[in-house]
Amino acid sequence: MIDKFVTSMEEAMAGIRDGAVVLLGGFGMVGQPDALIDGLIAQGAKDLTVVANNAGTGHTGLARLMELGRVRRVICSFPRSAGSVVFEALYSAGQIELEIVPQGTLAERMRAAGAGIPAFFTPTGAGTRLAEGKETREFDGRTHVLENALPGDVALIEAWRADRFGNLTFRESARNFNPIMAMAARLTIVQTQHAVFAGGLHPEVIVTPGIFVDRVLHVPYAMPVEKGGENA
Amino acid sequence: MIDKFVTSMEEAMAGIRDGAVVLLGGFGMVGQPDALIDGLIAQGAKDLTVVANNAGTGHTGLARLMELGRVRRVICSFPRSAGSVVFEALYSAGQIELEIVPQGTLAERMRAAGAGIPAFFTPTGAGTRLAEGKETREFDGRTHVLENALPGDVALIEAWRADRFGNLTFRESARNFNPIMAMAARLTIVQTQHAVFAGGLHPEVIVTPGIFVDRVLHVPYAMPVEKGGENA
Amino acid sequence: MPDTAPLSVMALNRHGIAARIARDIPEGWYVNLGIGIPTLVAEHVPAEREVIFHSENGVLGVGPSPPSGAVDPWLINAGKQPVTLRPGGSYVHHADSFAIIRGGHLDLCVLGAFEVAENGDIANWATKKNDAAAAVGGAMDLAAGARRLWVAMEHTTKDGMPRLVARCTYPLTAQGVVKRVYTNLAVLDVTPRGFVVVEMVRGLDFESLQAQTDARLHQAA
Amino acid sequence: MPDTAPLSVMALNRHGIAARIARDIPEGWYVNLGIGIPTLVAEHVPAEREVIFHSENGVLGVGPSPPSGAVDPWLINAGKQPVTLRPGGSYVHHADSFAIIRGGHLDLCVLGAFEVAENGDIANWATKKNDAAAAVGGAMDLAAGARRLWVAMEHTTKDGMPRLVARCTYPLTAQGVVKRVYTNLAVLDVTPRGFVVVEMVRGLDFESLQAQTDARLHQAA
Repeated sequence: MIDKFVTSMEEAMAGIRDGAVVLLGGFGMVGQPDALIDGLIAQGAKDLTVVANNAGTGHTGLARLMELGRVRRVICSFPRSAGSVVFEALYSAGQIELEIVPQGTLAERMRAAGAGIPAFFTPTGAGTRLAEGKETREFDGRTHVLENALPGDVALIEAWRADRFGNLTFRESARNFNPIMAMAARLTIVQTQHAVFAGGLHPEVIVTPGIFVDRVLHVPYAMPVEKGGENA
Repeated sequence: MIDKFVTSMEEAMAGIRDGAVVLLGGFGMVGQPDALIDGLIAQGAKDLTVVANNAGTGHTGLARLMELGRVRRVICSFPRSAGSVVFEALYSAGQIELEIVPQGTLAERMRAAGAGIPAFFTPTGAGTRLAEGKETREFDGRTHVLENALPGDVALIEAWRADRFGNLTFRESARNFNPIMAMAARLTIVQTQHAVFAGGLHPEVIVTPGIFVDRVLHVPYAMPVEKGGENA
Repeated sequence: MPDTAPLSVMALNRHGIAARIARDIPEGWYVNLGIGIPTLVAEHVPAEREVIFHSENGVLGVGPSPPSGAVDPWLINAGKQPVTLRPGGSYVHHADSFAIIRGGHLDLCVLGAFEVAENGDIANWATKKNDAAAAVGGAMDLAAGARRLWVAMEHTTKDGMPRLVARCTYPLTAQGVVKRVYTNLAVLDVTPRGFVVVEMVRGLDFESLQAQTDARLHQAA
Repeated sequence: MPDTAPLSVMALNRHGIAARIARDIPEGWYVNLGIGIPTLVAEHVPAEREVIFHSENGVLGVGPSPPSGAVDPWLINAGKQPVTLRPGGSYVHHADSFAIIRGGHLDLCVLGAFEVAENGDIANWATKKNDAAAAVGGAMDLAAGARRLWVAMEHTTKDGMPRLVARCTYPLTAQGVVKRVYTNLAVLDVTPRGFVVVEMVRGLDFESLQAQTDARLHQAA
């Protein structure tokens, strides 16, 4: 019987290696896999490249992972925000690398990785600092930038409901980066609020089919607002 | 009040011009907008480029449109099948142009058009006849082919449920090309089996948001199997 | 009549700019509003005029902020503020959300800016020329992708420096994309000839507006 | 023992080939089955072994054909045949369905073929060299995209011409992608040295197999 549920955080984190490219779902606090990020902190992998929309806030979660010196490089669209104190300090000290990617390009690069598209042209960023050094080409008289797929070794994502096949739904705006990160990583690990029986998700409403999911950990009733406060 | 429902086929077909690129949804009979294709036949636009998975079967629908000499060019993945007699005759007589595109490339080219991506690299077709004359590039030691977006002037698609905002759901495998064609066309016209009140579709289960839809015609209870018989 | 004392200039405040923009948004448009003044625009669209607001984080049909007791923690906008969903709203993932943006499906995006140039260039993300860690978010996608880009901003900086310029000096967000600028002093179209003044606030004359503008202004034909 | 009469060759029929393939598919794999012999493979996977079948038209979790009275007209597979959906199944649109294929998410695709070459090339879509209207469907995407490509086919044509060849003569579907071939006579791996015989049907010897094969065969080390 296929059963992607794991019963411990250790099992969920097994095999994440030093140097891994880790995709972290969520936008702000919403849809962010907080328990799994804490699990990654405990697991110990280092020299990580983290792909996320933000560069962490406060001193928990991704910020804590960075504070522990475990993150070599951040790829994100929104590094600097009110609470990004850890990132700011590391970045000023030259202790962390940063790649800023426009948010839509970030999303599309991961979707491309999941879809077997190694590169694509986009109008976003053409003629700006973020396109410097990149190949460009005109289409219909407009400059476009060639962007590469961004695959992950691991994705940590949050779902609302999951079944043993790894089928997922998301709640409202907690969908955000989670489905595309699930596609883009070789190993996709999910924390879900609700675990449902096989067949408990209607086939038409499944957003992420289990083919994109490797492990599911049931972490009920995490409220995104509880950790609120920043407006990154 | 936003209301994308139209009440007549004439209204649904208004403004489709000679020379238009028309995307036709469906895979086999399933999810095929038969009523709208009949409406297009009645409407009279000619010199059309039709994008569909097949090149029509029997003497109805797309095959009828071709038989009337209204289709200049077909872009599809599966032109030759048991019932494709009209296409076969026109093609042998040199009276219709054909562009064969691998099915996944066909889908991705339309998705790209809808997503503002003018071109992308794909491994599909590399080293085959369908890549002849196309730009190629190596990624990770593997040859990839550059493919262009395929936008439509018009998309004719079939949905299961629709509301006045143009939000759509599809039934089972009738989803197929319909959502991506809706994204890829400047004018997207929908026939829906069911019309529901505003807010009658749960926000989490809407597959095609109304932003991709221009007009909706309520055509209840068309059964895909009734027209069955071919196995194209 | 013979009174020659200058009328006082009725400069708009932030809500005034937002309300002015709202007047120009017809029913049925799909609109993305940036952070700052643009966010206020939604409040000024009359409830009976259906405009569908999009947020980069995958929300179509964004409604007003909820009352404080009724916040849904899973429903935020791109500015991370709690919002509501209107009937007919829906959710998409980030790749689809930016397909909406990049694919030209938004009728309008309204952004704030540091500078807009007469060639339609916009600079709105990096405040310092060599801030390598500036946060771009979805600004470049929105600027490049929306069918129409309007900018809402103060006509000058707090120090009185012009923000409508011949050429942008801050790092660009996108090239040649701005169609219209709404400031506290005027509404200006970006045309092949440069900025054309569509209207000015009461009490302001063209010369005074030009004096607060780096780029050369043109009067509507 | 001293009986030297040759054993008769126990060539497999279509279901025999399908059953042989089914033996090699472990629980939990995501598998796409092409038209012809590959379609039969699903029937030979024991019901208690969960294998998830994908169909190009956006179905994950394809189940067996429905009884004739219970056909759901909206649920077909890529061969346009009515199918059912297993618990845990789901639907995606065509772009997502081919993202699954091209993105390397399928553990296995089994296709039929006209020819397979010792370098892993496959020809399975155009029967004539200059048939400009041949129907490719999803074959090229599947061949290029699946993590493993296995081919199921008769070892020779009806006229006895070899189909395992040094170089394909029919138009290619994809280059260098076939990992394994299951025929009515043998199972062969495609390796850097060429075809390696993994097993043969009872009564067949290596020389006889080689005689029916254009490419040079290798014995497993």
